[in-house]
Amino acid sequence: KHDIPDLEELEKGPWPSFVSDAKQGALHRRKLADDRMLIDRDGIEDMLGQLQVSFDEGETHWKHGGIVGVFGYGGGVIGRYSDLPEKYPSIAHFHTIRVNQPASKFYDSNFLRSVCDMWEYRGSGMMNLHGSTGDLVLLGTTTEQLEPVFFELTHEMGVDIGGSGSNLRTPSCCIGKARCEFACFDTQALSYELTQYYQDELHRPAFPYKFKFKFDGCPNGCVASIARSDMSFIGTWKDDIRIDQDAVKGYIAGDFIPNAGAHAGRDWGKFDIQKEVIDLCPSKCMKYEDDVLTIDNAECVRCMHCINTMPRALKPGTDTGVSILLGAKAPILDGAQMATLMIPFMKTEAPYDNIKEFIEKVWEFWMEEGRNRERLGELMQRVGMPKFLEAVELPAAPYMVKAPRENPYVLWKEEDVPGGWQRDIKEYRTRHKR
Amino acid sequence: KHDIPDLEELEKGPWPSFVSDAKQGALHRRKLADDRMLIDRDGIEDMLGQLQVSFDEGETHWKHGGIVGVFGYGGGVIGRYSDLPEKYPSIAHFHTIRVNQPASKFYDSNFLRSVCDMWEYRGSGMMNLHGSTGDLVLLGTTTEQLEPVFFELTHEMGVDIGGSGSNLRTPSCCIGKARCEFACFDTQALSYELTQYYQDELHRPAFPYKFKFKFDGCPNGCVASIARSDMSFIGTWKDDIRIDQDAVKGYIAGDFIPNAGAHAGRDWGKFDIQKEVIDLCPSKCMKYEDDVLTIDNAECVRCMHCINTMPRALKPGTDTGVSILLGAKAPILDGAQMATLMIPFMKTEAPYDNIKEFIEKVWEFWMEEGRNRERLGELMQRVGMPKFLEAVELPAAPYMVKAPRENPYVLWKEEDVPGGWQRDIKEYRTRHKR
Amino acid sequence: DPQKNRLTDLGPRHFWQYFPPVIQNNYGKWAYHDVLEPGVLAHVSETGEKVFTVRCGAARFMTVQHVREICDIADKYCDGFVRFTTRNNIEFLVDSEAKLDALKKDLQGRTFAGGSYKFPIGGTGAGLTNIVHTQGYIHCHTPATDASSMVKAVSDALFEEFQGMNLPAKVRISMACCLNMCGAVHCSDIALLGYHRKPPIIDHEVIDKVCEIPLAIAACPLGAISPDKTPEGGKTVKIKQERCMFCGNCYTMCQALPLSDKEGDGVTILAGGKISNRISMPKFSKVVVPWLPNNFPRFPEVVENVKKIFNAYAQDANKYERLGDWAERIGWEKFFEKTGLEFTEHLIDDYRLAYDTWRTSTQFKY
Amino acid sequence: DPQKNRLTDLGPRHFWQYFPPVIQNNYGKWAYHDVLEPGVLAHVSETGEKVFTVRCGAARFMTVQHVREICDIADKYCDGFVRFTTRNNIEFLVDSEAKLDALKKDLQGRTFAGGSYKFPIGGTGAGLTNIVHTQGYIHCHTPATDASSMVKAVSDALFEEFQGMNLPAKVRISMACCLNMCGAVHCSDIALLGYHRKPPIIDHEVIDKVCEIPLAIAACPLGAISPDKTPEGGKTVKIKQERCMFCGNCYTMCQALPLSDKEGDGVTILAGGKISNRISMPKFSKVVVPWLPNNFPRFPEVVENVKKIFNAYAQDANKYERLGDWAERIGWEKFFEKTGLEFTEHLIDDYRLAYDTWRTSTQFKY
Ligand code: SRM
Ligand code: SRM
Ligand code: SRM
Ligand code: SRM
Ligand code: SF4
Ligand code: SF4
Ligand code: SF4
Ligand code: SF4
Ligand code: SF4
Ligand code: SF4
Ligand code: SF4
Ligand code: SF4
Repeated sequence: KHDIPDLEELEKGPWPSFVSDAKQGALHRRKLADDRMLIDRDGIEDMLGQLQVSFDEGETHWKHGGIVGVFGYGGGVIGRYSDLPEKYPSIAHFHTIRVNQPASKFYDSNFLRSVCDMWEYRGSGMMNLHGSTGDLVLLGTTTEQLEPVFFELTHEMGVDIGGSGSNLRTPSCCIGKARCEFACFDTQALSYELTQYYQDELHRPAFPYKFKFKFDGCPNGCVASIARSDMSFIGTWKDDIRIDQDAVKGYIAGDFIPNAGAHAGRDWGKFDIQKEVIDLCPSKCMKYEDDVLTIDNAECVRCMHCINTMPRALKPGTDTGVSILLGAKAPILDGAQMATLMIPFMKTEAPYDNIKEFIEKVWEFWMEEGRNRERLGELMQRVGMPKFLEAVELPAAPYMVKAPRENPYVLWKEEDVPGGWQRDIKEYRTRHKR
Repeated sequence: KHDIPDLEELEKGPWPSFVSDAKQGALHRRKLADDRMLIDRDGIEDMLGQLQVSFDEGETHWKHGGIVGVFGYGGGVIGRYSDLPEKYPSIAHFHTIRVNQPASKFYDSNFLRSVCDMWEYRGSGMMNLHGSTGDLVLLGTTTEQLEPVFFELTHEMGVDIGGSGSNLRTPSCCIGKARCEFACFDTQALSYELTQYYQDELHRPAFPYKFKFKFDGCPNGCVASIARSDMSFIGTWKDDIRIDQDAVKGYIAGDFIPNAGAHAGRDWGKFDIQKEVIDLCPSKCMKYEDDVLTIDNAECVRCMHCINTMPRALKPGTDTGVSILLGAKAPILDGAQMATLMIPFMKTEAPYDNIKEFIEKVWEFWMEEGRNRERLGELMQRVGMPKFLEAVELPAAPYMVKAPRENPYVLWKEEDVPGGWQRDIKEYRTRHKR
Repeated sequence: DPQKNRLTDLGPRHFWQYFPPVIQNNYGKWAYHDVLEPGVLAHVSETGEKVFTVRCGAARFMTVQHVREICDIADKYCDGFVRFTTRNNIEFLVDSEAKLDALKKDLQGRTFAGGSYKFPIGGTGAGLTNIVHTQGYIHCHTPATDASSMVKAVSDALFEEFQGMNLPAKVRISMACCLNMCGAVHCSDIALLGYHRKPPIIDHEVIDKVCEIPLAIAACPLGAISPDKTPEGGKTVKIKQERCMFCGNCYTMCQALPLSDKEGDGVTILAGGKISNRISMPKFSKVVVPWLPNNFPRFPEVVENVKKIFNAYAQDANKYERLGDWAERIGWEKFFEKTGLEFTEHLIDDYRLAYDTWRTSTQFKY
Repeated sequence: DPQKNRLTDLGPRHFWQYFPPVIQNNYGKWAYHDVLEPGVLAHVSETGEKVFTVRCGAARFMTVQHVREICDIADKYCDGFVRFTTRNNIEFLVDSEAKLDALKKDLQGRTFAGGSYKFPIGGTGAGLTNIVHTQGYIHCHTPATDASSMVKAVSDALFEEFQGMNLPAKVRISMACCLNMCGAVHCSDIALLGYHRKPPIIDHEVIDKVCEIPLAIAACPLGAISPDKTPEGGKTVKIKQERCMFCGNCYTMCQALPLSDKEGDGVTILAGGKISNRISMPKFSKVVVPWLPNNFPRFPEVVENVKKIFNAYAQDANKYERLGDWAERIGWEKFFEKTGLEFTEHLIDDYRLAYDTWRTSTQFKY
């Protein structure tokens, strides 16, 4: 419909072209019977057209979001309107709906097809698999279609929409035990349980700002929870790394390729356990002597390097659980934060009462003390870690910090100091003449 | 004169007891002829007495300093009055005088004796060798004695008083070339020259706050300039570390003790060049192969470790000069700062015009922009390094930082951006409907 | 009536139903894995069972047509199951090598009309994987650049790296179109970030109607915004432009303060971040290229600079060494030397925690 | 008349006149040195000449009597020359081994009436050297503890270490009696720091007369001070006590705001700092003991805690490893375990750059 030279340029090259896909979608919609669509036929074409104009002008053409949604929910829909509605009428309304993905994003084709059918009928036919938070994102529909889409999602597909706004966001987890030998807890199970248990927090904003949970099965961090969740759950263990000495010898002999063959593209030379594992161990707690690999587990910081490098020989311990870290967020306002280690180890057994109790303590403090649009991490910075620990009833411990404070500006409290703070200048002057 | 049980306790133990010394001084003064002293005989006794009271009460008994000094100077004297003058009348006035020490604190007995004689006559007979900044500190005299002391210092001893207040403080340097093989420049010569050249800045406050120069002959930092000088000069070199391969072999053979025998008290085993030198090199740029030690000097960060460990075999290069670092200070107000590397290398040749030019650029900016009581380092933090660099006309370079910024909050200037910042909302709205 | 029999708070579908049988049977029992070739993983269970995974690149923007094609493939080879990774790749899982070969061949053959692959296999091991990104001009109101197009351009340029495992370690490239950083790209080996460089324009006429002015004022981290009056006496704000750092937070709070501008907007490149705790602790990416123009659709300057970083790293780093660990080992002086990037004052921190980045040592490399 | 013929701006005496001949002759020509035994150095010049240095501990507080004794020794053995180190030790230099032996013997024999050594030899190499310190109750108006007495107590307790070189590397202990930190102790292996814990008392009666109130208000880094009126209507200030961090900066500016208090004042111990650029970059000391009482004159709690740190380090560190490098290698968790010090919330930073100290990783030791 529109002239899109720059976009067509993007059809070239080997990487899957979203433009080609869009064009195939547009073509399909052109051919589609009228009764198979409830919104404009040429939404994709208008989207492409507006995109080309954005390239030409170097500026977006979406208006500042409007507040739309489904009844009784405070999130899950992002309102969006074009600022060139006359030129691109089919995308004048172009709201997105965030569908709560199944944990670690396994699907069957039935489900996906029913989403496709519904979305072809009631939406633009465009989507994101997936959004950055993890939702299955349906891109572009009109305000009238929001309720019907929600109805079909819940009634026919049995799935709810996800988070947006000042509430719990859609939790997300790594593939974990489903297909990974490193997983230290059931990431899917915990993610699912907390998502269900906190449905109210997810849909009905009562928080100062957004709040994100993410679940990584081990310190490799495949769902990047440490960088982008207010509360990051990362699998870990307490006991010793399990060692299969024969397999260690297997690696040394060259029977197994190190790091499961992840470096197969280049000749890095023969595997050298000293150089490739022992010397790279951050706590230098490994030794290979007399054909035996030993680990001083008290010194190990569970970085995963040795395990990643020799997955057939080494495995995390069996006394497993999670570390809980708090406060990651993107740069707005005061700069990005990574999550900070608050609980070194917690058991993960359904129904996870220990975890829920901690979550609620944190929320309670945040809801009480947090300012409008203040993320948990920012609140922690504002009140200071010592005060925060007191509020969530955690004992201070050295693993919470990289190092103790360098400045001596300790904020002693009045009750810490014998005699308190109320002093009498007269009494002081009896001892000290002016 | 006074009962000082706690102080007498401090006469015990092997470490030189200042109490014993004070008592010997007190005894001497008791015996001294009246015409040998112009201030009270029992000043030392009163000082000890007041100190005992301070112990008893857990509080100092010196009043907040008063403004006293010598005519025409804004510093060099710290006023001090007891807050128990009735009880300890001899120390009712107890001002200190900071005498500018000779560079790296070599003396002859003539000079020291004349100081002693003068100070016995006109002062308490107590002093500090030396104060933290480096001055020879004369502890305790009356206001009337200040001018006569100054007269004798200048006329008879040929020495001036040092700094205090918002001015240049007494510069100070390491022993350097006088007795150290590592010195990369003449620390005494530069210290002396700048002290003389900036006498006006030292004596007549025109600065926002104090300013300190210190001179370390090499990165070992024996005068701790990096921690405590607004402008820290540290010797360094540009060319290659000089290697005497025979001496290297001597160390390996055990002919020479590593680190000049600094670890002689304990058996650390045979010297292992790999473990003790090469592996500890922070940039891992050394190799010992085929009986030859090689250094990849382009990678060397001149940390001094290898040179310290094998002083007979390794020496700094011969193209020497100074690195200049700025902004160290104690914690008040916003926390302590170490000095930051600003000039990686500058030649040090008398009359040091290059250095003076840089100093004056820095002072100019500080005097213009610095707030009252704002140290240079604090000013640098407040305006930000990029602005500061512009002001002192230094090009930005990666060696000024440990790493580039993590936040993307670059403060672009209007002239950096094509089209400038003045835009028209009407024009914008022609492209973007509200 | 969509409000009838309203169902709410269902949450997501339960995951178990979407696990193929081989996953259900071996849940929590995996013993080890092998990367058979780029894009192909074999996981072996304690039970002896194996699952083979083929990972395919994808534009996460998809039409229903494309998703249906994915479903077809899943039906044909994978009993109808398919999954998506945390970086928007598609994973097809099969339980035998025979199925694997057929599947691979099929995937390799599928291309879009324009010629690009529909399902390029790769993204595993010590290679480059899918570039995660955000909405850009396709759906958002605050972008300073476009996302999908830049990602396509960079992915094309580094396509071989997606299909290879020739690097010292994983390289994660991420892209976000404004400082809100919806991808949380701040811990990526290479991060591409849309950035404004002009302070907001103030829409004085409507600001008092469409915004809560106190919220807009409070939104500015640098206190650059203050209340003002229009000549007509209406409420508005003024902005100390020289204090603005173009973060856009005021625009998020108030639509009458748009920032975007053709000449002002562009791209910042950050490098050296990581997420994993492997060997070194997670770290933030650092700004290494302060600004590049939005040269649509292929962003040649961005591509060129990414390649410079990428190539210097690939050549110089040690095995297992992530980009940031490499930069720290050689020193940032050498990073700029080896990548050929220019160091400018813009790369020196002057924000809140800036002091901690200053070099308080004489240790440096000429 | 002291004002007559006024001489000003003389600066210090020139250093050259105080160099003994062997130093003048070999200035800049030193080739290498050896630590012959604790406290004794031999420097060898390219010219073949040697200088022997005997380093002696000293209380930097000295009476003229003691200084005269130093002069006597200098005259007897050293042609009248003597020097002082940057850490207040005394150095006697001689140019032959014969003189060296006589000098050493003489020095070792001299004691004060109370029994302590006048000139203990030591302070070199991998040992403990003189504890630099500040005025304390002897001369200053702001101390939160005394300096000379604490230094004497700690030096007595660690005297063997001063006379030995049994440590992995140098250990520098420094002492400052208030946060002004006149010793710049913030980069010491072990730092002892006087610290107040009660907010200032306000001397309402005189404050307006003796202070410039706006300067006092501006002095507070935390903005805890604000203007107020006395019941009589006079100008004064009020202090938000719970915001005060006891830095004393207001007292420096205004004498009507004293902080010192017997129960409030005490000692903080910091550890792990360093100055030299050797191996690792210079670093700040960290607070490891938040507060100990001022138990005059021997500060047993301070001595005990210093010993704990000292001994754990001496036993556990590698050769050449400074205290802070050791703590970082073993991890601060282990530092507290091995020293037996207690970790409390007071040790967690909550000041300006606090975030940079938080542990953003799962790497830790149980
Ligand atoms: C759709 C999505 C981007 C995408 O293309 O995938 C998205 C889109 C928006 N984000 Fe986001 N965020 C999305 C994931 C994220 C993430 C990543 C994550 O959750 O893992 C982050 C970084 C992590 C974090 O939470 O800090 C993120 C950090 C932000 C921020 C900055 C928040 C902060 O505290 O720094 C904003 C600004 C705001 O909240 O006002 C924001 C705001 C927005 C808004 C609502 C724009 C705005 O200014 O109000 C965007 C709507 C775009 C649109 O029209 O669709 N978005 N946003 C992602 C959600 C999809 C999904 O549900 O799966
Ligand atoms: C005498 C001396 C301590 C000593 O016992 O040796 C000393 C004594 C005082 N210092 Fe200092 N400072 C002394 C070296 C230092 C040093 C060390 C140095 O120069 O290497 C520092 C740390 C480095 C620095 O400059 O930051 C130092 C940092 C301070 C500060 C904090 C400055 C800051 O910016 O953080 C103050 C407070 C002030 O300036 O108001 C201060 C203030 C003071 C005052 C004037 C007290 C006051 O609050 O006004 C002290 C007078 C004590 C007295 O009655 O004698 N003194 N002061 C040192 C000077 C002797 C000399 O000239 O040789
Ligand atoms: C499928 C996926 C999880 C999921 O739930 O979807 C996954 C799967 C695996 N990851 Fe991962 N990782 C996945 C995202 C991540 C991420 C997150 C990200 O990039 O956004 C990280 C953190 C990256 C970072 O540090 O910046 C991540 C850091 C790792 C590491 C640590 C690598 C390192 O050198 O630091 C390992 C260990 C290894 O590679 O040996 C690992 C190892 C693995 C293993 C080998 C685990 C296993 O035994 O099965 C899996 C196959 C690896 C492969 O691709 O060669 N996975 N992995 C994700 C695939 C993304 C993709 O499509 O490319
Ligand atoms: C005499 C003195 C300089 C002066 O101008 O007075 C001096 C003299 C020497 N220092 Fe130093 N240093 C002196 C204070 C310092 C300081 C400053 C301080 O402690 O306040 C430092 C920085 C300490 C720090 O990092 O915290 C210092 C860090 C070094 C180092 C680096 C040690 C390290 O392991 O980090 C060396 C190299 C070495 O020891 O091999 C060194 C080496 C030396 C050598 C070997 C240089 C030489 O070739 O002559 C000298 C004899 C060393 C010895 O004592 O065994 N000097 N040296 C100072 C003696 C102080 C004292 O009385 O104890
Ligand atoms: S985070 Fe750990 S458990 Fe989860 S997929 Fe990655 S490697 Fe496996
Ligand atoms: S997990 Fe990491 S820290 Fe622990 S032994 Fe292995 S490599 Fe070392
Ligand atoms: S700083 Fe360097 S040159 Fe100066 S005395 Fe110390 S080791 Fe020698
Ligand atoms: S001076 Fe330091 S960095 Fe340079 S070679 Fe020697 S040990 Fe290595
Ligand atoms: S990064 Fe910014 S522009 Fe991009 S989707 Fe997120 S909020 Fe919108
Ligand atoms: S863009 Fe950011 S810094 Fe600029 S005025 Fe708006 S909120 Fe303030
Ligand atoms: S540290 Fe404080 S109390 Fe001690 S001398 Fe310096 S200013 Fe005075
Ligand atoms: S002691 Fe420091 S923090 Fe407390 S009121 Fe005074 S200046 Fe403020």
